Amino acid sequence: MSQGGLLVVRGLSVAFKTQKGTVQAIDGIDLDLNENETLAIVGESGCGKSVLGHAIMRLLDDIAVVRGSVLFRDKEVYEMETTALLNLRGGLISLVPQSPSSSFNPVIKIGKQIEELIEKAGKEKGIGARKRAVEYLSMAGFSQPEQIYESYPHRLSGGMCERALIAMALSVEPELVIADEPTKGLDALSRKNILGMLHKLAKDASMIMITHDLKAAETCGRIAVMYSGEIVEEGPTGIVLNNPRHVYTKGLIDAQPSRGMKPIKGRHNLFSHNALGCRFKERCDAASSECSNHPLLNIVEDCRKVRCCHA
Amino acid sequence: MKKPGSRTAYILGKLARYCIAISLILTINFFLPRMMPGDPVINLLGEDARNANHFDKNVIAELHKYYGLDKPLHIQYINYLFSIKDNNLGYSIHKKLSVAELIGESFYWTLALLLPSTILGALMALIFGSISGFRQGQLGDISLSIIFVLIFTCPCFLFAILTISIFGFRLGWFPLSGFSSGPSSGLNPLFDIIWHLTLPVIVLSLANAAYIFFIVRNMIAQTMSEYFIFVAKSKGISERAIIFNHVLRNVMPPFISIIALELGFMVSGALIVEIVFSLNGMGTLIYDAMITRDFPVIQGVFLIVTIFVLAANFFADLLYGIADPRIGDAASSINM
Amino acid sequence: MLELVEISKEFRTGFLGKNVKQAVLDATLCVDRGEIVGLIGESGCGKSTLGRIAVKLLMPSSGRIILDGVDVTDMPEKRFREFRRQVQIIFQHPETALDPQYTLLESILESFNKIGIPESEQKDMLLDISEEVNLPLDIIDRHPNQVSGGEIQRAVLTRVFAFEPKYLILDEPTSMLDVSVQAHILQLLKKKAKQDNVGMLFISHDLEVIRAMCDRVAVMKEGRILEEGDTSKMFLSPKSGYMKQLLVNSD
Amino acid sequence: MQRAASICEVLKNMEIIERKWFRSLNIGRFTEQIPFSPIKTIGISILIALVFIAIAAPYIAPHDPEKTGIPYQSPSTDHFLGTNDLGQDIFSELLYASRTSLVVGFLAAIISIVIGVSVGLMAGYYRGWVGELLMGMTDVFLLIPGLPLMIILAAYLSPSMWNIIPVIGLLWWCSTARVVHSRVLQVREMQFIESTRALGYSDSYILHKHVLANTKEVIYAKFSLAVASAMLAEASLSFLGLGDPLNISWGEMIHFAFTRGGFANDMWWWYLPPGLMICITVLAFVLITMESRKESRLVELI
Repeated sequence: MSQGGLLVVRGLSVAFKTQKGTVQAIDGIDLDLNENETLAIVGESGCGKSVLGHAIMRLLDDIAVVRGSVLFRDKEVYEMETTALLNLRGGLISLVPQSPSSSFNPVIKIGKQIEELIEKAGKEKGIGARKRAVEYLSMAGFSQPEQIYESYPHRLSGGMCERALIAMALSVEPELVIADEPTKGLDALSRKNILGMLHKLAKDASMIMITHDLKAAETCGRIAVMYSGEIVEEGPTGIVLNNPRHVYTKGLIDAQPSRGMKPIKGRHNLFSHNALGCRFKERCDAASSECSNHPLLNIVEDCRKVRCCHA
Repeated sequence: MKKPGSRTAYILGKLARYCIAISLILTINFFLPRMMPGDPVINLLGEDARNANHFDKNVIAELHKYYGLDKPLHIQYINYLFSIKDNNLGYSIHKKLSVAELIGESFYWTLALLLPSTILGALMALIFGSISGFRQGQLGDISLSIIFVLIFTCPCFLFAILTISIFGFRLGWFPLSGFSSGPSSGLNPLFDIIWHLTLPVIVLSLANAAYIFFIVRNMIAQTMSEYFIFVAKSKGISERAIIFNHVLRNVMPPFISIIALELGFMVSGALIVEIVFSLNGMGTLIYDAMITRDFPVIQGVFLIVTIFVLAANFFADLLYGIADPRIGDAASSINM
Repeated sequence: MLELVEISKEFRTGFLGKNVKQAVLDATLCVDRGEIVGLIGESGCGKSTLGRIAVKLLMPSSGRIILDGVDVTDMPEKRFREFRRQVQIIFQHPETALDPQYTLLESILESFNKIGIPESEQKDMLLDISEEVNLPLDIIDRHPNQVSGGEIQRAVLTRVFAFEPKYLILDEPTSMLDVSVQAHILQLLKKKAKQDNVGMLFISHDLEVIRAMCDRVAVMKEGRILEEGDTSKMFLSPKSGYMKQLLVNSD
Repeated sequence: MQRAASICEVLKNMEIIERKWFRSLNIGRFTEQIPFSPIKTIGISILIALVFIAIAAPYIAPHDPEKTGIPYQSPSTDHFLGTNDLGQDIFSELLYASRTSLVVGFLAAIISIVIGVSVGLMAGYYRGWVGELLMGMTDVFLLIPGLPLMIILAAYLSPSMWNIIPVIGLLWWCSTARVVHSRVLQVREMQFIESTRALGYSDSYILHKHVLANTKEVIYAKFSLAVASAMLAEASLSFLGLGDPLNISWGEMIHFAFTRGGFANDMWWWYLPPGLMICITVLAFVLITMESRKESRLVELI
């Protein structure tokens, strides 16, 4: 059965076995992404948002136990042959990795690393690949792309590495970009530049932006809020942020400095991922006896889903 | 953009260290016979001098004069430096030959042992270390690690003695000693030498591979856990390409300099292996000299060996400076 | 009043200090008790260097540090130690903020011992402060790598509050934390400033945090302080072009 | 209501604190660290056994190792490992030799560690020209091949254990200094060093309590490896005939076996047991380090 979407995730769960016991990093995620759609996945550290991004590309270690299905263009990612998988990664799906300064191999020139990806994806060869790499570097806002092409990663600042990474990820014209915390650790000035540039370069592709920054999430069309390995609220960004239905989403919005820095009570820990019932109930003021049943991600309005029995 | 540092500064800094090291060695070599307990003449000429002269005071005084020991120390030092420059390392009364000649003969034999063992040892360490590093925790890694730990714990000379007694004595596959069976045996001389060198080279290269094996294994494992390897995976690059283009490329520069640093150990090992296998290299030379207290020879060998090791290290540093782009840049970034 | 008067700082690196890097140039700034002063600028503008100079972790190349009317700039370290209690600093990265060898409790006790609080009173003091900073006591015997960043920053606050500092330098204390945790800690700091009359220098690149926290703001670029003024004024009608640019970009 | 609940919780937690309180003030913390892995336990057991043999040698040894008798005997019930060229009992000699080998190994390692750690700490903590100078010196020493230098020093000095120990110790510190230095540089970058200084603690306190504490794992591991290396170096020197003739070590036993016909006559019971003892001892020290040096840190260690 064809669902039509670019990416269809059904019941995706990832568990890590640690010495202290199993941690359910993500649990039963359902996600749909259409072509040319941008989706922000928002959540705080430890909610499993990065794991989700890696799980979509089948990039998790052997210690992770993955269940569920990821369909990319109706093909099951977890049943692919090695060659098909290698074509998928860095061909159809590109990852903009998390920490810019340690993402490049320190002994290889930036340009060569971009070229490596372009040649691997079969877009161009030789001189053509070089041209393309330089072209994308200049599109990423470098005024002297040739110079960046020839430099080694340690000579670039964090923000410059981030831009080079984005240029690299998009140089193969992927159908889906997964940007993992593209604004982490950047100051206000660069943040806006980076986001603008990312959207500009990815205008022909779909994008999943994983972030903890609601400001960055605002630039995406749709938003999914994650808590303890689950999606707790999903919908069009404007509507969700203006009228949040889940208590946690509300809390996140109100905790922003511009909205009065109201803290959410209690604290989150990794092992509440395994808790029974609503995982947020300990921290929720509206919690009642109903909340000891695990709530489902219900559709509340058109194209909006909330995982809360009070919503 | 951070400023690129200068590679020349790096090389000059290194060069300064080598100059200091060489002058240190020369100084040690100069002062030891003069400062150590005992008559400096004896220390300079070896115990044979004492026997030959029967403690004749006049002769000793003459020798003092002949060797310039009555002059002030700094003049002696300058004379000493000039004599080194002229390739004059002293005279062995015991062997009735100049030390430079003695060393000149044996140096090539030591090289004949050292070079193949270094290359072989480095290759073994690189190959097995990589296998072990990539498959960390798996059966292959564990068995390789156990084998190399055992070799590591075994002193070089014992390892040599054991191989000789098993493969030479009991099985008789290889000759017991020497570099060749002599011209009369009718064997092809090159083949003969190779046949004689097989055991010593295997012993030496294994012993040294054991040192480097663990370093390589862990460099590989560490590089594999770096974030940029994960990024490379996310780019969809095949495992083979990741190993060769990313991991090994990062491991090579430190590997080169480790090989060079290990050369000091290699030389020590070679000296000992030579003694056990009775090969006429510098090891046997120094061993014989030690037994007969032939100090000039000991000193000469020490000087030559050290300079050889220093030269090799300098070469490796140059290579490293070319291979690793980060060289020289470290100092220019300030932590704000 | 903690005054930094015409502070300059240059770093010399390379052979014989050939490469000179001017980190701070003629920066003048003062923090009064009970007020929170913000210091904004992009990364590498020298704001962290200025913060470190204020607690004399770095010596300024020129300029004076005046603490409640006493010039402490050239005061020898031994005599300065009594002033150390009065000015404290909190850093950005929680993961290295505490010694990984010791538990949170041990690190906190280290500061108690420094002040010379007798052992019999340490427990009460710990209970007091940990309630104030909302540090959960059940994690206090863990090592820093076993707790979250927010919890470490709370432990750091406990450590620092024990000194009853008059001035506090905050070097991006929450930029590595999640929003909800950040909100907790910022509220806490704000309350502390007003309640105990602590003067704070809040260094950050996040305009919103500065806007929400500070009474006064200074903008720094390439080692110079470009502009300084009341928060509301600065955010509504900035004079310097740089501040305008920052404001436009932050929306 | 909420106030009461919080007090309740505080009381519950008091107990935990009280317990930890004791621990933090006692040295008990040391023992509660990571339990020993099996590999480490094997290493430590071997070591304890060896130390026991060394101490109790006079009581276990069946013969006086100095007493001469019929030379070149094969192993028998009276002489487990036969006799040497002077008719001395090899088994007893083997037991006594453990003393020399262990003492030389330990003392030389202590010397090298003390020098190496001080140089490394100093160079790492006081950067600038002090550090440059110290590390430059270390690099210079690291370049000089160890064994030839040891040979030449030992050749001039009279062959005595007390000369060999400082010679080995003085030549082994450079790699320790290197490792400690790089670790200290790492620790220095961490912010808690600065915050401790901001609390008003002096440099010497920070060096001792924080920098050293964060370097100790590396130092332990390096010490263990240094003992192993020192023993191997001693064995090599002794094998070359530079050992102490009054205090026979394992290396020296092999030397005598090699020079006095043990090897030529294929008397494996003469040269093999001391060799095995060296292997086992070195192995014990290597096994001890196996765990405490974490995987990522191995690179710097060997």
